[in-house]
Amino acid sequence: MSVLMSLFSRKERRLREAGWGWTLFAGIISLIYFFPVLWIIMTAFKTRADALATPPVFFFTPTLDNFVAVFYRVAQTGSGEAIGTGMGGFFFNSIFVASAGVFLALIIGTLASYGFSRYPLKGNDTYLFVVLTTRMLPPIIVIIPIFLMFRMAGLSGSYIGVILLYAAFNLPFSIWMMKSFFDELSPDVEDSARMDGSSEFGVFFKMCIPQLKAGLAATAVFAVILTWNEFLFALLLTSTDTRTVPVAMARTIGGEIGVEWGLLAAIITLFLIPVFGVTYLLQNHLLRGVTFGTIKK
Amino acid sequence: MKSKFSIASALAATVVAGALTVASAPAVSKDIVLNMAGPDWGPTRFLQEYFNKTYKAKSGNNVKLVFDFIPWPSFYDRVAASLTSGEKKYQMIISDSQWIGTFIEGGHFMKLNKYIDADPELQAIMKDIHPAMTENYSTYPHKSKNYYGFPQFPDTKVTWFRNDLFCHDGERADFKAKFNQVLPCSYDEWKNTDWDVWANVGKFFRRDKGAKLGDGVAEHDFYGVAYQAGKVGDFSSMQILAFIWQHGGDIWDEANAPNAQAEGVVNSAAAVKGFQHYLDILKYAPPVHKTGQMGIFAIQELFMQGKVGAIIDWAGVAPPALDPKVSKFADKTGFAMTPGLRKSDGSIDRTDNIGGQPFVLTTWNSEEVTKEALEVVKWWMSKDVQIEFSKNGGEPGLMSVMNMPEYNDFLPWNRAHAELLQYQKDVWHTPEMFEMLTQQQEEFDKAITGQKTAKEAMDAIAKFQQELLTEVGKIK
Amino acid sequence: MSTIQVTNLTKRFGDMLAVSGVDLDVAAGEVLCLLGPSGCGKTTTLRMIAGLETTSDGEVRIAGKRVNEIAPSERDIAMVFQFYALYPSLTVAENLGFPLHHDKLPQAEIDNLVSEVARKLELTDVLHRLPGYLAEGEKQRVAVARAIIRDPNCFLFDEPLSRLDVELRQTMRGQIKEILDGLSKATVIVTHDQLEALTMADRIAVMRDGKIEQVASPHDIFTKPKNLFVAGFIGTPQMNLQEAVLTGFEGDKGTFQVADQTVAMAVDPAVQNLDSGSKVTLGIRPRAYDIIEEAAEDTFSAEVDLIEPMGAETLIHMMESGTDVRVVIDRTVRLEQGERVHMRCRPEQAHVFNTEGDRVFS
Amino acid sequence: MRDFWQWMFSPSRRGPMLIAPALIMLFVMNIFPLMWSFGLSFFHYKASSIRPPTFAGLYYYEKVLTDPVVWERMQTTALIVAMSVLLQLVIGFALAMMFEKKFPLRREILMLVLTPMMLSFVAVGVFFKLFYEPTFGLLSQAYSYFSGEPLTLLATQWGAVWGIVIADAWMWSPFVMLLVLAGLVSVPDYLYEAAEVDRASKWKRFTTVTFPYVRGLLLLALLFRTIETFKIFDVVYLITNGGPGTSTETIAVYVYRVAFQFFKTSQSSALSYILLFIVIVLTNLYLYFVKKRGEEG
Amino acid sequence: MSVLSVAGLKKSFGDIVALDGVDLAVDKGEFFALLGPSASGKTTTLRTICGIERPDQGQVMYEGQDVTHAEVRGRDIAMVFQTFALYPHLSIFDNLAYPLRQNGVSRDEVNRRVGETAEMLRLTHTLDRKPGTASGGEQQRIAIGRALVRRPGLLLLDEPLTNLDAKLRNDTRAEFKRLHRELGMTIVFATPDELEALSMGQRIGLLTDGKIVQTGTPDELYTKPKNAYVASMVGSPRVNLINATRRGADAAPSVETPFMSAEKGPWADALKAFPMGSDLYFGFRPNDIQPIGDGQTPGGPSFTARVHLTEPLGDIVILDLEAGGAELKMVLPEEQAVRYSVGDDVPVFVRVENTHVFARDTGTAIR
Repeated sequence: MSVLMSLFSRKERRLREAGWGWTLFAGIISLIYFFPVLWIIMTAFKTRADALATPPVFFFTPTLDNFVAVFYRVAQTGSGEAIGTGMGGFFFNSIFVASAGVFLALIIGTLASYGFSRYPLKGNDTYLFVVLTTRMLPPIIVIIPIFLMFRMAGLSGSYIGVILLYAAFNLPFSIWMMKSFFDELSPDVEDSARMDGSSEFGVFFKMCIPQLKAGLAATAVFAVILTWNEFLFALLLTSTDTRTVPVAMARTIGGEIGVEWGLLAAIITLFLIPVFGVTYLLQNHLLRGVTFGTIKK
Repeated sequence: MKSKFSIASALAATVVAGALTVASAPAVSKDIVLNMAGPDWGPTRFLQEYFNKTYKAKSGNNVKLVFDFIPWPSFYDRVAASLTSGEKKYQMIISDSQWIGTFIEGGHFMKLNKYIDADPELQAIMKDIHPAMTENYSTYPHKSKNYYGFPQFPDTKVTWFRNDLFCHDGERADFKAKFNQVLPCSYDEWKNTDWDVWANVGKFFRRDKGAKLGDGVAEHDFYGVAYQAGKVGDFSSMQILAFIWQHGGDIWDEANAPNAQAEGVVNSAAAVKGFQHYLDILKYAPPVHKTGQMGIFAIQELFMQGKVGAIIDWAGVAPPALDPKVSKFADKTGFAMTPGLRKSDGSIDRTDNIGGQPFVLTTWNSEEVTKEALEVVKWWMSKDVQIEFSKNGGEPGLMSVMNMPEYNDFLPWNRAHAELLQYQKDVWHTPEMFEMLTQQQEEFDKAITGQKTAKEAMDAIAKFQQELLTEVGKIK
Repeated sequence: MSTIQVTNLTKRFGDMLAVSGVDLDVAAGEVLCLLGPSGCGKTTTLRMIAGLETTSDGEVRIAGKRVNEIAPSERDIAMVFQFYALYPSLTVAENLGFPLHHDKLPQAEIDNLVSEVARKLELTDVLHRLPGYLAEGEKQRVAVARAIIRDPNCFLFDEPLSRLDVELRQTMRGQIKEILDGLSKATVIVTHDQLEALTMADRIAVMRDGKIEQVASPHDIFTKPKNLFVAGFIGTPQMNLQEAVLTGFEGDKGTFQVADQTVAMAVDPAVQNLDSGSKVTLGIRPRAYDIIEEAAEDTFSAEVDLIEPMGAETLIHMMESGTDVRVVIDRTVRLEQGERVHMRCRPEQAHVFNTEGDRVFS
Repeated sequence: MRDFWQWMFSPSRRGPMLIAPALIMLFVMNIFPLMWSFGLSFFHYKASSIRPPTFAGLYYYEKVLTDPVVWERMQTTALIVAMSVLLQLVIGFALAMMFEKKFPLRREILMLVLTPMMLSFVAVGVFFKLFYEPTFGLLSQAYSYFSGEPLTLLATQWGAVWGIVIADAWMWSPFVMLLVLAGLVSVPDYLYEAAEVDRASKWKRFTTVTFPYVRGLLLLALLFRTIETFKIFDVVYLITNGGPGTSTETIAVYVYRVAFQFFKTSQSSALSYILLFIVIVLTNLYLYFVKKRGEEG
Repeated sequence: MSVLSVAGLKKSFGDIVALDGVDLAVDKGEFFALLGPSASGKTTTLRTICGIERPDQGQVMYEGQDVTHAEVRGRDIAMVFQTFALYPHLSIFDNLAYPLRQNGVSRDEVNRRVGETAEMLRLTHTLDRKPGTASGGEQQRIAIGRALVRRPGLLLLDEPLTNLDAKLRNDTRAEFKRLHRELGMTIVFATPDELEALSMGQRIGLLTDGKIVQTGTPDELYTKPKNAYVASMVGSPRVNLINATRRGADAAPSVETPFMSAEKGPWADALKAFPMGSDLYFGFRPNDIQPIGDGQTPGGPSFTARVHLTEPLGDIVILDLEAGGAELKMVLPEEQAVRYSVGDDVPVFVRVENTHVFARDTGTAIR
């Protein structure tokens, strides 16, 4: 009752505070915006006939066949046995490669941003610019040289290669973002710890890192979002064993049959879950993250 | 460039050196791994699965065939990157027929003549392979006697049609009344179908939603015919070239380089006429053709969802049409030969562009690996394996299999496919083919989407090819 | 008439009662300070007057008109915010002219008013600057100038000096007071700093826990605190509040047992109505004690514990039976730590509070 | 050994030591390959050919800069970038205004809007192409429901451009929204209150209070998205493949063709470097505004 | 014997000169105040003493050793930052225990000493919480506790009271004094507030523009300021400084302002050396100016001033007066001040024995 009342009562004169009325409004707008995703998720539960039905169907009998098909297919030899599609392994690869790449970028990036923030060098701006430029590169420029380098180093097709590449890919972003977080930290705390007898390692790991948990989380979310769906490097630098989901996903868009709508939608849906979850959990840090520290309290 | 290269090598040297010592140490047991790049689809999965099940190397070596299954849409990118960067990862590669020239000239694909010459078994196989396949999948330069590949999955376009409509007595009578032609139903009726009939079919089956269709009414707007008209890959070219060839036009003849010309040949009046013919019939196709996105899967989808009566599409993507899970008309689908141009003598010219993929061996393999790879080739090209392959949705490359009486029963399109093989030609195999194909696809697309006339498009193609081929010295 | 009347003003945030039944009446030309510790509801009260917060109960009248349902922009008020609320993208001149745009004045007139108010607050030199480049004191003056540039019904100040340093605060106190004296508007100032309230207000309303404890002139608040809270809250150093027992009353003097000592003190006659033996709290300001040479029946003795020189005066902390007694003496009087001194409270400067904490007075 | 560590991490060396790992990684993974391909742009070289490279000087730069096809692709790219980024800014701003308010379930509803950003290009490309498809597509079905005619959106240049722009803007407006939202929430309440007390109109409140706080971030969004959209590839490739004809072929798609289909390695390198130059100019602009924003705050 | 001595410290940050030759000597057990306006170099001085900053020039001697370039962690010095610099991610207990654990103190000993310190600073009930939840006063006590827990030889406090509200500040001053008395520790603290310096510091070093202007006891600084600047920095309300000229006979110099004339001050002898007509400041504290009661003889130079503002502060009142175009302040007890209201003309006199004279060009006190 009180919910209903507040819906219609004169709104509180607090800025930026709105009631359930606004929830309704924003909910409708957001659902419209979300609709394509909703459609994809619905498609994951549809048979092919429902997926392509004209006029489109919104109410249908959901099927889990597509989700089964993500992981199993019927053998080609006609023996009728079910064969694993390896998709489970691709999911593992995606998670492993993305988290390891992001983790590595965060470690190296955090150290570097600490350096940039606390021990400014001459020409700091130049270094930071170079760092940023590498982020802005059209990736196509470096594909062939990287491919060659990896072959020479024996890294192509291995996990290490892709992880290193994703780490480098996320590094500029991590440095810029973490630097802005470091800039907001009071150096007094670090000096205090030094006076209390901390070593430099102690200062960094026991003082800075715990305080920057939120910042690290925000950076991680962004890096994960950017890495999670990476396609080109993953295609060229992985082999059957180390292939990631975005690449494997492509097999549903043209083999014997055009697009395996239900299957593709099922993979997209499953693949969305981890990154959606991470984003939801760390949502509060995201806003801070996108500002690149340009907003000071 | 050279120096940078070596710096990088030096940098990587320690790592690589470690890896190499392990890898190149003389193996006690002969484990031989054949890495094979292949698109991720049925015909390749069959190869892998059947190999795992049945293959035993005669040499006693422990031979493993390890497929790198790459999704079709990215297959070319991955293979091209691997080859041009010198990754040297694959011992065998499934190559699209047109790629051959590029990678042979790049030194990636291995010439097999000396092995064939030395091996009567291989000679027998080569003899048994359908000549359209040796010509289009194996030889380079075109029409030479240098052999490189073997058919993995030979493919042709066939006509897919709806039994319930084309063999419907009422519809047949109506068609007869309207056009004084036979609405094709039986194999032979289709065999006698030319583009005029095909166009009339398009006209005839254009039904609005709610109109009568067969035994019922059309639930949606319905169209009579469709064939490829897509900018992606080689889609429109595969159909348009058939028209051009049938009308007596031609593509630039690589076999006659440097004496052949593009201008005047490619945009000959016959070629323009052929293209125009294609465009005239295209207007009966579903509206997606206006976007230039009517690719092989678009027409397959339209057919399986019951939006179109008959299509011309690859046999390779036909199996789903028989699967009731994905096709609404799995039990009502028939296959037949493609229409062609009726010549003055009453016969029908069905010249068409071949599809499918050969597989090749790569140049960096050791003699031992090559030997084992050729053993695998022999196994694959053996009659038993080819029969088993055809029974499970594949197409054999061997005439001996195709000539078996039961072959026609393996799959409903087999008869048409085998009979159509004799008409197949292919586009150029030269390394410039990608540029030529891309530009040709763009120009075709402009005409298909109404930005240009057929003549303007053909002229632009000819001009571009003339310049390009002159620049690389293939035209004098 | 630009007055502010507030009756039974109440604000609930969920279950919390932030302001409860506040009544205020600010006359035209009067400056009222809302004074209290943080969280006492003074800012909420001010915001309700401004209309920035809805009222849960009660009424706000500005210039005689009920404004509860009226938006802040239509209440015709001017307000100085705690953080100044200068528009960061506008120059000082534009900031000052901002409130005038509503009246659609010609630009020339706006310019005139701006330069006039800028002169008044010594901002002429910084008119072209952006607020980001101003010193804290300048920002504060811009905020004040922006409020007084137009002719509103009333002025509201939210902690106007809290962000200035000691020195500036002293200067600005006087300056604001002078400016306000020249305008005959009802003004409400919220502050937690008693010095600000004492110097600037015509009347002070001391608030605690959403309620008004006392409303009176600065003088009365200081000399006649209504209860222990007001007594303890007002005055620096803090008033000495000593537990005592009333043992008798003679003439105008009451006798009290304080710690171990018995002291006779002149107190309000109403004290004699208390029962002998009542527990009371004696409230004596640090400056109300005189140090004297010899003990007498009206003196209290204690040991000097700590000496805090304050320049002209010295603050002495005495220790007696565990209570800290603060005495302010002239710097010329020299005492040593550990010395035992006697002190006498000046007449009428001793306040007696009963067990409820209310001052006993007639 | 201890001495060595002390020498390594002496105060004056701490900064460089912290930054070094990041710079090394960026050098190996980004800058070195970059220089490599930069070198290639001065040689006649085809990746598919075994012929050794020969020196070409500025031949390919001249060739690229005088190639009308390149300019045509540039124009197409500029058109798509301009439309898409503008649309992203408008939608992002509107969404941010909606989420600026606090309302029940805000966290959850916000996730709906953020999801498009987490999808892979394959998902967005393939499904938007389906939405536009004349027979099965939701959009054209909705259109034909009202007009009776099927919608062949991708049949014309403008239609195809819109098709790409809508998909891209849909995917990336949430990013702009996050940036703008970060700006909006940083506007202190008291400024809105002051403006209200000062009797400012809604428009005036927006221009003097809201906009100045968002302006900087909006510029960041504009530049960041411009740089990213400039590289637009996957969505174009999947939705229109550059068609009809060549009317939506962006420069990134063109570079891909030159490098990967025509194997004109030197030419694609030269073209890439011209792109990089443009990106660097944009990056500099971006940094300039970041800096300026920092000074303002 | 000085436990800490600092000589000729110089430090610049880019173009900004933070320290321009600071000299200091602090005795063992002393409570030393570093008084100065903001940006005068107080904080930099403290940071240089504890080693966070390296000086460009100069020397820091601590317990007889040159520690100018020693590492921070080796010095037996603790500092309480203005921001308190509490470890936000550690509980209050862990905050207090941190310095002990870093120095390898046993677990039992840590518990004991933290308990003791918490007890002393009334923090026992807060130990499980995070510093962020503590009130301003508690945070400050945590910061001090963390510094004290390891019993450093020298404790530096950087504006320890600035972040407290007015009321708490008054109470805390006395607490600090008691703490210092109990622990007998050497403490150097920086403050911009002269009241804090006067009330807490046993000695005060007045710092301005990176230099020490005067060092002395609170009494010395108040009664014998070296120059006009010191006089105006110490004492509240601020000293009245009136433009004046040297007049009178050579042997009996007088100081003349447009509205009064003074002679026989403590400066009389020294003033003889100044030529007639020299420009001077005549300085006297607001407490040293008094209304002339009915029938009272003025105890010094007298004049009539007009009240133009009264600032009641409870039991005392500051009266802003105006005389001969000069503005001055007078402090009166409330009961006396009520007699005057704005606009009144009041006859007043100045206690000449407490007056100061400064040369106007150099500001130096003439005494």
